[in-house]
Amino acid sequence: MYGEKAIELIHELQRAVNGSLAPFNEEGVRQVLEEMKALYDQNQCDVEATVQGEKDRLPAVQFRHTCLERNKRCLLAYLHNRLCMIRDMRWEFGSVLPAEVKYNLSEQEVQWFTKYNKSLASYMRTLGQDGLDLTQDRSPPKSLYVEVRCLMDYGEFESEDGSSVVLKKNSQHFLLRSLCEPLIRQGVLEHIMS
Amino acid sequence: MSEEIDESLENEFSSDEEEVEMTAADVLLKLEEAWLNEKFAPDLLESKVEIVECMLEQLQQMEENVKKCKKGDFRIIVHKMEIDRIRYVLSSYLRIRLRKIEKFVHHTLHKESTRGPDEPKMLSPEEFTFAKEFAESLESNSNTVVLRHMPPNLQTLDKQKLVPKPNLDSYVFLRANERQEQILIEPELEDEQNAEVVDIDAGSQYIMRYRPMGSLVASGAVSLI
Amino acid sequence: MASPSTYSRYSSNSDNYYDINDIIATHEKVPCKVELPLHRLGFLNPGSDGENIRVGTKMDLPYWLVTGLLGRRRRLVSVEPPKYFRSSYREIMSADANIVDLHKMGPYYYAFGTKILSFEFPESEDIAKSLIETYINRFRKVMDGSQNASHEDKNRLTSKMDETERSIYRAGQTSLRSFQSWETRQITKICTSDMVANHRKRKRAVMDEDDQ
Amino acid sequence: MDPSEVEFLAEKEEVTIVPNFSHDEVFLIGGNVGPFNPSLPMKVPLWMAINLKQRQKCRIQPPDWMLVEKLEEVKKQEHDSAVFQPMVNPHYMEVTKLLLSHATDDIPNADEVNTLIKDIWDLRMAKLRQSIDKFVKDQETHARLDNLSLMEINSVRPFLTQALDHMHTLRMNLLTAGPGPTQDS
Repeated sequence: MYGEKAIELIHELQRAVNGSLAPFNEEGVRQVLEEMKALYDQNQCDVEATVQGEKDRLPAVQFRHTCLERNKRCLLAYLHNRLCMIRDMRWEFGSVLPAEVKYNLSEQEVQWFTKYNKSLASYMRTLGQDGLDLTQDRSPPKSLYVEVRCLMDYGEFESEDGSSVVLKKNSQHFLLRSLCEPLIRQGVLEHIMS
Repeated sequence: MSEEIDESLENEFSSDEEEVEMTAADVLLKLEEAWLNEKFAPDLLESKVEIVECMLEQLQQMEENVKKCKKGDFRIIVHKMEIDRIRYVLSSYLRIRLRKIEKFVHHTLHKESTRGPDEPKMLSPEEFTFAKEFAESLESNSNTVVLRHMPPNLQTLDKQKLVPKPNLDSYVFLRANERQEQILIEPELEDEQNAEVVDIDAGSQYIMRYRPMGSLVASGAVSLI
Repeated sequence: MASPSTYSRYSSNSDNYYDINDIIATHEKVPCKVELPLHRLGFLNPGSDGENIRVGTKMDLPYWLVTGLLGRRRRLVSVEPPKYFRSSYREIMSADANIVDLHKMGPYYYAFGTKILSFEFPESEDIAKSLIETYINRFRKVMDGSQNASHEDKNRLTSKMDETERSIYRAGQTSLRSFQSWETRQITKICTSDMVANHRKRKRAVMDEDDQ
Repeated sequence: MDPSEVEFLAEKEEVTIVPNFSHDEVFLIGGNVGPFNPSLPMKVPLWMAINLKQRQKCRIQPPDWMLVEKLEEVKKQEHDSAVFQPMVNPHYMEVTKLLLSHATDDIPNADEVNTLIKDIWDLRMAKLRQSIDKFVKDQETHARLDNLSLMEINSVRPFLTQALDHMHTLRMNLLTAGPGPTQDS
């Protein structure tokens, strides 16, 4: 039945849970486009036949046109919703996607991600004299300083008064919250409850 | 403490709408109200670019003041905490706007293009640039990946009909800043008996659909909570 | 950019071309009767032998297809309300809506019910009434379920809910959990972002497989 | 919004502290604070009070409503009335949580206060669910909720707004007996 491959793409999206993106279904998209081409070609000859005087072709033309619209909607929704998830990833993973996640993106999606990165960065640079990183300060600030433990060797880290701290695995530090938040979000540091 | 933080922050800020001088504290209150309104309104509200710019300036100034303080000065931590709090409100406010711009990008750009010269702008110039780039990137992705491979009569996208729009009938909580009279709650119900007219007292709190209250939120008569 | 699963404040899902739930809801089948001979569409009806489908044949077709076949100029088919929206089921609903398994009746009961009204059945008015009464009568159970904190079997609670009810239920559960974690002071702990955490778990899982 | 954001707003409430140090006025963007004089009570925003307490620079005086007798009376009124009573403070839940987490030693009968506040909260939340169910059953389109605190509103917000949004869609069906054809046609 027409439209089956298209709805399969949508079910695939629905199965993705909290941002885990499946690989781009190149084959599925290709098959839907092929189905559309076949439907369009058949419609062309039925329209041609009707012009020649055939009378019983119009129901099929109407049917195929409906299937074409359906396939188009599913394809565009498949692309659009994947871009929604890739957009969310920028805000969760940061401007560089981990390799395994990036592996699931199509080439065009990677290009889109780079474009999004660039326009987001240039927008944020316009905020105030030296820009405002909107991907930080994601929850209301609590006490100014927090105690953290390193989950891995990270090396030099410059604290707010210019002095630098060496972050070795399992070492513990008392750092300015707003400076170490990004490292906590990335899983480099762990916030130890006071 | 060798240097005092000399100039007080009572610097005068005059915004063009009303001529009254607004203190930094007033601007901060306005920013917080704009933040909550934006957070709860389903649609994108007017740009408060002057308030944002003023606050960014204040933060910049305060951060410089704090750098002048000597290590261990009592005020460093207090100023830094306030700076963190204000920066949180600012970035949360701008994030919420950005998300709405992205979610309704074609709708927003269309609405902005139909606004009169005297009408207040929805987008700041920088937001407008971001929105255009974002809309363009969506379109080029759809075009390159699927649309150009489709039969000729299907290759265009009717942008106005098919694009996501904010749900203006969403329910919101609000508080009236001033008394409002004769507010129509269900304007689009033709049968009269369902169309309710309500008087709202100052300070009262309500839950109702956003649509009838949208203009009152914009004018500041009510605030979303 | 709403991620697919969250309820978003689009102007009601059916208007949103990209909404996954709307696309899936419109895939649901609708009972039709052929009004004009459907030449060369025999494959649509597995029962029919020849190339065409005779007038009067009854078939179940997806909602999205039926709206196309009903096109402006010529109505190729006529439509009847799907089984679960007919008077017999409507009576069950008004008797005791709470015991009914709405998920079995097509997970998008309210959304699909709203959609089929566009076919303007003679009993569209009654269907619309039944939909809202069912929603209201089941509301208390959905609300109480969403506010209960006990970890007893959650899907026993939600198994009979349709997708709209489950979405509301989830909204209640999420705000309950975030209130509880606020109350027990988890909030000051800044955590690794969920995505990073999930991604790390999956990575570890992959590595475990490699080790075997 | 997240409860931590409601708490963030609550931290702007003023509380009385008794500093143990002296310092002249501090010029904040949000307004001036101080001067600070040892053992002279003064008002500061809650977020600052908590920070100063953490740094052992002050004692916090409990708000006048944070007393066992007062809260028992409030609890009784709430229990005896079907209607929401005006609250002792618009942020009573958050202020109590913050003070009992960071300044327990400054709050007499801290445990009892905590239990009373929780009881009052539970009473009001049960009342809130009751009125929501009635609101939906009567198919109301708006409701006045003057005495509800922001944290109470916030705890039902996602559930209630979404439920009412869907109800609005179903109610629109009664009028138009079905929306126009959808995107596919």
